[in-house]
Amino acid sequence: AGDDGSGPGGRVFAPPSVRRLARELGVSLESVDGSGPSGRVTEGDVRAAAEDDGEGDDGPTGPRTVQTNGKSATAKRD
Amino acid sequence: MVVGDIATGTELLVIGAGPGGYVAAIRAAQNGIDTTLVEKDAYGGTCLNYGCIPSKALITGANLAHEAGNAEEMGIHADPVVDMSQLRDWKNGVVDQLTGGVEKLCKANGVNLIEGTARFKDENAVRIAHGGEGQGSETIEFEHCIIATGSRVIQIPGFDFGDEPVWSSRDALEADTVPERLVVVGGGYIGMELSTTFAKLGADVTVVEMLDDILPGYESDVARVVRKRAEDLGIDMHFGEGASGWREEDDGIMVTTETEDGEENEYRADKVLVAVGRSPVTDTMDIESAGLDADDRGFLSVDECRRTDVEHIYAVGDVVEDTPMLAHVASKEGIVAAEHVAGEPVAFDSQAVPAAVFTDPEIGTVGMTEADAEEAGFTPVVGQMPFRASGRALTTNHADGFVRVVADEESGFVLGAQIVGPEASELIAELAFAIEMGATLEDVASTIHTHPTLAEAVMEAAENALGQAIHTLNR
Amino acid sequence: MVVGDIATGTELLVIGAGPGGYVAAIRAAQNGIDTTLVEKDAYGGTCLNYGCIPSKALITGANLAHEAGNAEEMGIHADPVVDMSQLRDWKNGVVDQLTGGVEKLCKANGVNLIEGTARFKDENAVRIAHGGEGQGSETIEFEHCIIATGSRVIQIPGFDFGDEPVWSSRDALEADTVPERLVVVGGGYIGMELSTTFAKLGADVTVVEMLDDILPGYESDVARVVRKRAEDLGIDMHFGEGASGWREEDDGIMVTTETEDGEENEYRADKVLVAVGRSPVTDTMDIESAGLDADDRGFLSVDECRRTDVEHIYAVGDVVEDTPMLAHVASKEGIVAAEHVAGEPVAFDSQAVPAAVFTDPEIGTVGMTEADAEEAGFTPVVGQMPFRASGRALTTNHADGFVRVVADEESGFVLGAQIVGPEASELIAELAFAIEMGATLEDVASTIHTHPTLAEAVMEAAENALGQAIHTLNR
Ligand SMILES: Cc1cc2nc3c(=O)[nH]c(=O)nc-3n(C[C@H](O)[C@H](O)[C@H](O)COP(=O)(O)OP(=O)(O)OC[C@H]3O[C@@H](n4cnc5c(N)ncnc54)[C@H](O)[C@@H]3O)c2cc1C
Ligand SMILES: Cc1cc2nc3c(=O)[nH]c(=O)nc-3n(C[C@H](O)[C@H](O)[C@H](O)COP(=O)(O)OP(=O)(O)OC[C@H]3O[C@@H](n4cnc5c(N)ncnc54)[C@H](O)[C@@H]3O)c2cc1C
Repeated sequence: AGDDGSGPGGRVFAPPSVRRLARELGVSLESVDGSGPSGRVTEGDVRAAAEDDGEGDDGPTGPRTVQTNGKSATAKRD
Repeated sequence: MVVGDIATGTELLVIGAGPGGYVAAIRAAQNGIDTTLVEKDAYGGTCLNYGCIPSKALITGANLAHEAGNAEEMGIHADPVVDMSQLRDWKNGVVDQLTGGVEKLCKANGVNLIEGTARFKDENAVRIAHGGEGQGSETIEFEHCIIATGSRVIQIPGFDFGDEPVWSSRDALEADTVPERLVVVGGGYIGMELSTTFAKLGADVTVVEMLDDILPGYESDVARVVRKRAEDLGIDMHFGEGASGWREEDDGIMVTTETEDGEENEYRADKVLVAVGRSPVTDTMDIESAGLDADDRGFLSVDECRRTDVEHIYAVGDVVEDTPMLAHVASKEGIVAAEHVAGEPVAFDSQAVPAAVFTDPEIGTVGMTEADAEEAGFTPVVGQMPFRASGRALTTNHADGFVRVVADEESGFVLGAQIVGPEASELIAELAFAIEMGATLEDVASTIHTHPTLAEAVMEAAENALGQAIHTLNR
Repeated sequence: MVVGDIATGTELLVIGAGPGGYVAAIRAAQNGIDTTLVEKDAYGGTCLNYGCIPSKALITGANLAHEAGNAEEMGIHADPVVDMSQLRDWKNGVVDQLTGGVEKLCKANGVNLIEGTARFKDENAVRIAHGGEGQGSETIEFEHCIIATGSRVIQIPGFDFGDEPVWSSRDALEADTVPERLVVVGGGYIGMELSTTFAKLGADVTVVEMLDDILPGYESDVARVVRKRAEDLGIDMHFGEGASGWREEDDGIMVTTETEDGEENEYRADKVLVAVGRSPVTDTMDIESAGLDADDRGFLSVDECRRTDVEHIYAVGDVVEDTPMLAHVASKEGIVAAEHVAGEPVAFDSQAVPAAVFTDPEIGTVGMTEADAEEAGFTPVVGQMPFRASGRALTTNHADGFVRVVADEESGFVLGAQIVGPEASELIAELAFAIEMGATLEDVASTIHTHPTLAEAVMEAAENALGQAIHTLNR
């Protein structure tokens, strides 16, 4: 395991809430240096990485439905 | 939302109301999605009606009767008589309460419920045939769909579930008498749970398993604890034999088996329970019309959000390739799919999936074994705590088994755990949570655990991995 | 290390081999400290000999007999007879196994064991009087000392434990017959555990409590679940009454009580159990000679490493001011003190101490209640899951009670939990761990929990706090 909290196979050690936050902010966990014990990635680490990225809040990546006359389309949330 | 006059429309259609489907439907509705749930049989699916719930209810009854009848050592003298049809009625009452609850919860969350069998018309519509004669059918158009049609029991040549002496797990759970002699084909978790249950209820049980141990997939020292106890309960286990057929006899039936080198054996019985596995239900609803294709075993492949190859159609639960066929996996996948439909940044990213076997004693496992960890490139360190050194285990008179924790030596991160022993199904929760949290051995070891509890054994196993257990010797 | 020829020396002297002392001694020895443990009575202290362990063993027996005798609903017909002296013998066997284990573990870790009663000579030496006649005494000099002398039961005016009908908890645990009528003075956790046990074993139990509810210190909705069940078991509870005395009658005894406004009541009984609390044992070993001073109730004050005012003398367990008098607290304090002696950077920094009550149903609590959280300045959010909505609880036929999780609304950090219901003592472990980890509601809620388990209710309570429970309605 490296200092960045990733183990063999690139496994990253971070709590579920942090993993979700990373997805929400568009941060790749593998690229974050974890500051927690043994390199565990914390909420603060992810927020800092998001700011460093400059891109900040990328928004969620899931689809959202937009209705058009009973037909549907899938759009990215903005 | 009515589309034209022949079809109704829904934002999300969920097919199948098992723990995958009903949980998905409720979560979607909670997220403001107009959701329709279609079920052809019973709310709660296999799990509530023919699986997890009825089996655990019977296990409770069998355990209580058996324990009370075998506690002379503790000064308890009883000779319990079990009225199997009453036990079944009680079990059915539990099932009814829960399935009724599921229906109510769906409605309270605003899910539209439809009874019937769904088949795809195309990739945006299903045709639903209502049950019962002359009930007709209707078309529903959807923007998104979640397939949660679950699984069915596998039949093997020579054993037709239509024949009265041949039981599926569902038949076993419906029994209103205890067969005198029961042959169980298959020593997997369902076979072993039911073997134990019927042995405790008084049946003479014989297990026939093709492989060379019960509970394939579990480590041998874990399986051994259960096998030893099964032996003590008088369960007769035969390995390396496949069941080949059965015939009527004057007195009951005769089940025949065959070894790899063609040797035949025969076992007298009154019933034969075939529990060799389950296969996904994806072949009865024209998935091709929706542009979908199952693998050769019938499973659907999905991405981390549980989307199939057709982006707006998701699949969750027993129909999904690669994840274990377990109720809590189905529910988690249902939640992920539903939230993804609602635009949430979700993924099925669980680090480890816990699993339990409700044998005697129970098994609870999560994440990696020592061998898994090695294979994945970690240098594993392992800690163990036998329940016979646990004060709480001794006071409950159930002290077989152990807690084992597997961690990465360098970082201390917990990677997995294997528990066999009292309440293993509950104890695994803390370690599953530890793995999700990215916790270390030290985190587990330095958390105060209530005395006297079985959970202390979790802490002691972590201490043991650190070379500093108090209640067991450190190696 | 021999100092002169009259005294032996030791790096660390631990006084008292309860869960505070023996754990401290083992951990110190593991850290390479030359450690001597002195005990005047029995290895394992109150906990293993007269407390946690024997009480839980009897509870197991009482539960099994009671459940088996009351399961007609499940089709189980039994009329268990309990041979109380056999049950006691089994319980004693469990105790012996564990106390023998403690002795072996101490030796295996290299702890020097001495039997005798220690008194301070000065701040670097004790005199140890060996038990038994003519066994003499010895002086031991130490560099560090850990006081772990525990507690004794409190006596109240009018009730002398020397009198045969007056029971301490220890006498109750030694009983070899079940009294027909038992009056229990004190509705705290020890009183309620023993009331429940004896009621299930067939006694007519009356509880007399000075305050206005059982289980003072617990929230009223938690206590209510236990009180209702106690009522169902036929336990007669009287609040606002203090026991004032007892007298012999033709047939047994008569216990008298008094209310605040002087009203008197009388209860017929065969035994009266007085369980009104315990006080620290610090008055029998000349602590003044070591320069120590206890508070007016006998407790010693300590710093975060468990050092007393005399820097090289530590105190752990029931003698310590301000921490709850519980075995697992004693053990944790013992570990902290031992590691501090060994120069480790430790502190008693636990965020929350779990506690369990082994009534019917059990209670498990940890950290803050909603009111505590408010008082501490948080804006608490609370989530609850009733066990009657839990599939696992229904299948065990124990569905009273609930799981409640308290968290900080803004950050989501879990602050506390209250569980009353089946296996509450075990279920609290995951939430205690969550608090220690600084986990959020989302962390708990999004961890997969095995189905069907009671632990799912923990997850659902967290989901409920987030407004998105599946199996209970969200408020
Ligand atoms: C005896 C036994 C014991 C078990 N014990 C456990 C256990 O302890 N723990 C555990 O985790 N798992 C256990 N399982 C497995 C568990 O039951 C399954 O993993 C779980 O039910 C899968 O959920 P699901 O939602 O994917 O499918 P299912 O529960 O199978 O539900 C699918 C639903 O879809 C409906 N359906 C199918 N096709 C259509 C259609 N075309 N139109 C409309 N409706 C349709 C079905 O009627 C069914 O109700 C057990 C299984 C068995 C058999
Ligand atoms: C009926 C009952 C049930 C309980 N149930 C629980 C429970 O379920 N969970 C829980 O956490 N707690 C429970 N407790 C409380 C628990 O027993 C105590 O908190 C715990 O034992 C405290 O540990 P200790 O090491 O501080 O002291 P003790 O266990 O009291 O040990 C102190 C030891 O010091 C010895 N000693 C005293 N003075 C000297 C001396 N001068 N020289 C040499 N030796 C000396 C004593 O003989 C004794 O062995 C229960 C208590 C009772 C009475």
